[in-house]
Amino acid sequence: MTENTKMNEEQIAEAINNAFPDGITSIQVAPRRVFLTISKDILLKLCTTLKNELGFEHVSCVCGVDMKTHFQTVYHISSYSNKVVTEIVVDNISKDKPEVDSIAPLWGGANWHERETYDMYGIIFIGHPRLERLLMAEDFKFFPLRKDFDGGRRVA
Amino acid sequence: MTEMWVNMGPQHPFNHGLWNLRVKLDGEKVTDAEPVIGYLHRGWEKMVESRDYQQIIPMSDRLCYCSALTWSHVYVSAVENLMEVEVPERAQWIRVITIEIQRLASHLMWLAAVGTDLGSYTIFLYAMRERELFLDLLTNLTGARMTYNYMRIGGVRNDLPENFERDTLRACDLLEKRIKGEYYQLMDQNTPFRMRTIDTGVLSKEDAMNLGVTGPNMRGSGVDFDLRRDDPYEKYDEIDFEVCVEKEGDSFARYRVRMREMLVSCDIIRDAFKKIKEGPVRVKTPRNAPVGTAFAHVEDPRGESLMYVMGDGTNHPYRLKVRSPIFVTVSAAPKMCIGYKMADIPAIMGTVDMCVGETDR
Amino acid sequence: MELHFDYSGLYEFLYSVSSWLLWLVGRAFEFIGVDSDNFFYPVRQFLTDQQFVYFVALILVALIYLVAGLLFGIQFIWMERKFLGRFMDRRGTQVGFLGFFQNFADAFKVLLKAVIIPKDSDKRVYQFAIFGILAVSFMLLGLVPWDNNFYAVNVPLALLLGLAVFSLAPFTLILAGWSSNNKYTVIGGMRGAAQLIAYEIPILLVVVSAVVMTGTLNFAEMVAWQQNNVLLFIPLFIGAITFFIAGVAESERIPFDLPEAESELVEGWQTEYGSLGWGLIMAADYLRAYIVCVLFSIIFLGGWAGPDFIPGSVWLLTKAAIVFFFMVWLRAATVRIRTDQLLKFCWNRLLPLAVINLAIAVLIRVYSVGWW
Amino acid sequence: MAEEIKKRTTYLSRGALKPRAYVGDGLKVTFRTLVRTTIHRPNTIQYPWETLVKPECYRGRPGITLETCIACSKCVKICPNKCIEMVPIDHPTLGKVKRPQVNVARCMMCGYCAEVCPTDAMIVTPEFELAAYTRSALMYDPIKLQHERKPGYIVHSPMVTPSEMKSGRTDSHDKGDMAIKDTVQLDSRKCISCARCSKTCPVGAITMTDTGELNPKTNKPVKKPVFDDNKCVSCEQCVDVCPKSCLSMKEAM
Repeated sequence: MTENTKMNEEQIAEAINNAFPDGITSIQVAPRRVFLTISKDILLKLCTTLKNELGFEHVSCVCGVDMKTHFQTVYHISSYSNKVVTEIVVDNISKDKPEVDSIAPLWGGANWHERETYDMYGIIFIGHPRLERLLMAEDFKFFPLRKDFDGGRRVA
Repeated sequence: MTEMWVNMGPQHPFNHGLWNLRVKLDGEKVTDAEPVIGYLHRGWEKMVESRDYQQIIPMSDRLCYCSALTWSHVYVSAVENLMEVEVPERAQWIRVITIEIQRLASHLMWLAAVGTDLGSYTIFLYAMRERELFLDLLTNLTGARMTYNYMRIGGVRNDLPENFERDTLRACDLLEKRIKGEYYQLMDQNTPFRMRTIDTGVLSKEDAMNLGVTGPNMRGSGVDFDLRRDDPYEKYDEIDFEVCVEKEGDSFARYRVRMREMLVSCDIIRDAFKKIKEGPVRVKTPRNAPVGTAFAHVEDPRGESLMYVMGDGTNHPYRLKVRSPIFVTVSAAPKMCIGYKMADIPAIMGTVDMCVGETDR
Repeated sequence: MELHFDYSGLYEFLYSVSSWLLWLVGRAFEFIGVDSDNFFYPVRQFLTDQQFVYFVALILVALIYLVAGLLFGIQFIWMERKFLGRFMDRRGTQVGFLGFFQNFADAFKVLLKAVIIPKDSDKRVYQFAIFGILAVSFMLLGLVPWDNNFYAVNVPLALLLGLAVFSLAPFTLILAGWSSNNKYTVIGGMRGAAQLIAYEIPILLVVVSAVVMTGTLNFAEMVAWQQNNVLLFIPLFIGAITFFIAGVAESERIPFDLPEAESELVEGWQTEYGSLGWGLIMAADYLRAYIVCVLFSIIFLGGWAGPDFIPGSVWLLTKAAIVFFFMVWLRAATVRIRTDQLLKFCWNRLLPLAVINLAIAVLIRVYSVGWW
Repeated sequence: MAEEIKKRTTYLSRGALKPRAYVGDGLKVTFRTLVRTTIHRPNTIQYPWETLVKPECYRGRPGITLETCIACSKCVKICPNKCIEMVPIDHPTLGKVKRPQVNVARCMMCGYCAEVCPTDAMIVTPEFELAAYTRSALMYDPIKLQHERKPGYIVHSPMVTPSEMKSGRTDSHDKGDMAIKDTVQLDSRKCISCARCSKTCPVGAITMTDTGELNPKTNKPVKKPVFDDNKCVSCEQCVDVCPKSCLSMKEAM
């Protein structure tokens, strides 16, 4: 981690802002929270700066959302030193080619979360060390958490 | 000797619940480990999307059988953040007290499991005997022994029964006497227990943070971080308590962290009872949640549990993601188990306090 | 060398019983009208022959020892379950008087279970292993006398023969583990054998020190020596503790329980044994614990020596029960240790203690330092 | 305060933990328990003969009192596992009426049906020994569901409205209180005064009153429903049955 000065959420928000002037669509700040909505392509660069410069050591959660027209992936990354949690929403991932950069190489904690998101939604994480199904059976052909998957009947 | 893949299979006496640790053995030493989960997958997140907000509360109790209250609390506070509901004072204090009682019951269940894994059945029965005290307290309060359905969006279901405070303080005093007396002598002072747990399953501080291991397992490796103190929710910012941290990161450190955490929980309960005031315990909340997203994360007895809820204006949640602490700790299990003997795995995975219900959801 | 068998009181009694039995058989033949004088003369001659009656008496003794052995095994199981219950703040078994008949119920249940033999395990060795374990335990039981004149056989080198038989156990463990054709049981069998062999050496050394003190290898003379001089427990205290700990390891009980540890190896080498096989193995386990307790009380606590208002054998049994109480107590209080720690504990801790104890015994014997 | 706590718990940290005897302390603890449990009784409860003392609010299967039930089917809507169903029975005094039938096999004993029941007819009984030989035996029909009432069985979850809470109100409203009751709103333009809502209302809180105008085609007086908020139990049956869906619930905030 860089200098161990404690940065509160405003400083972190500005640091992110001037580091990535274009890719960020919206940014809000709340006590100990930073909410970001970004586009797909700057995700990996943003995560590396978060990890190296801003001292975010822990990925709390990676989850996918099926917005019927497109996919979304939501990252909660928290920092122990600054005691801040950033929520990054990667919006409009196209439905026919759902691909996002994987942040598993940066944080080991995201490994299984991304595998589960792939298992449930079919979002492919590029660069993930071992992207396979985690909870469902290996030969399960559907992605259960998608909105079009009707849970009420028996599937092969 | 050729490498031998041994399945410490889904149905194996050492693991609590259905998960499989495939272990590659070179003689006695573990050279590779690969956890396989999914045997208990109930499709919780898909079921949730067809129920309304109040009907999910009893379902969130059933995520992990030994810490039902903390799970329904994280769900309820996530929905409260979504609806911007302001919970009355007394309800927040009652939540702090019941969560700490639930933490004690969960840690005692863990202590019983560690005992049986390593072969001492007496500690199982002692821990279960103490746990009964706290289950009786919660039965008087909520009406059920383990699946409480006590938390409501905007407060709690009912107020404390009479002399609940007296019983709780008595139970805490007895538990503290027992921890410092019987358990301390039976487990800490027992050399075979120390031989089995010291320097087994060492998890360094960087690994703990990077791999996403949280809670007592992380504090056992020296990371001084506790959501109750560093990101306070409910009334934890008005309570001054000590976060127990151990530096060594082996199974004994994790064991020590949880034993001291039980003592600290007793102090928190005593402190909370001093500061609780009269007042309403539940506020009326709207039936439909606004469009938008919110999340809440709390200090579960096993780590950081987080719920991310997305509302779409109806009374059904559009998406409800559950982050279970043990789901991530199991992904870090190979890092803890490689290099140790096969007979160490129960000691390592025992002190990690597995709960497969919340892992597979 | 002229083999001199002096038969104890048990034999006179059984000799008369078997001769009465054979007389009964003869009466039965006469009753069905067989003229015993001419046609059946050789049969009658055979029935009343000295050697044959003695042979039937020997079988009756073996029968008595079998029943007594299993009864002691069951009594010790009952003691363990009751004491463990009370150590753990719960009730032990509750079937029958003070829970004693629970074990008979378990025995019958075990008899009723289906015998399942693993598919491609080699059948004969699989079954032989059970009888191997049982034979080892019962052979030793036969050697140990219960009273001055109540014993099956009173061989001068009884202790030596006993320990030789005792060291057969690891062999049967490996057989059981190997023949069950299961990955876990092979590991369990190896570990069990390693543990038993390792823990026999401290036992041998301690027994040697006892023999140095008392000068005999025969149980009766050892007890007689202790009656005249002092219980061996006092001078050879270190030896007694070593013998006790090694005995706990020999009978695979909790602190040294790893070969059949359920948490790692799923019952170790016993995994594939089904109904009666498993029942007999469990009875053999408790029988081995009983033998260790009896040996301990004979060598160190002066077996059947005790004030006369209680018969000698009852003294022996109470002392064995007290020693077993300590075993159960140890089981309630501690945790299982790993195989390599277990072997390291044996070589680094128990062996030096046994050698020190031997040195003490030699010192006392040679310079008669003691007060007797 | 923190130092004082730190002093109390650090003595347990690993450094101060040199074990004195190998297993000595464990033996001491277990022997003390042995003595204590032989003198006093051990901790076990002999279940069929002695049972745990259960508090009155213990949540077992739901129970009902047929007389006070008004068949408003609020419990049917709230049940997460959809175990409850309205079933017609012929009651000696009330004649043919609909009463809830609970499928106890699916019931997860969450107590919601007793919590929302406006007249406290549905209660939570501490009965949990529900073993039965057939699955249909677990389908408790209203007669079998009856259970004697005790004060502890009735479930009340008193609430307070957010506005009152901000103004610092301490006591909270009980179940039927007007302050926290959701009332029914009528959108009179869409209402075709078919009077279905007044027929389905279990408590008869809806009365059709003529509003003075005449129906241009049939020149009969037009009647519109009027809601008596005191009687209403906000069970939303009228909202569901209205063909033009012109009824909606206004939540008391």
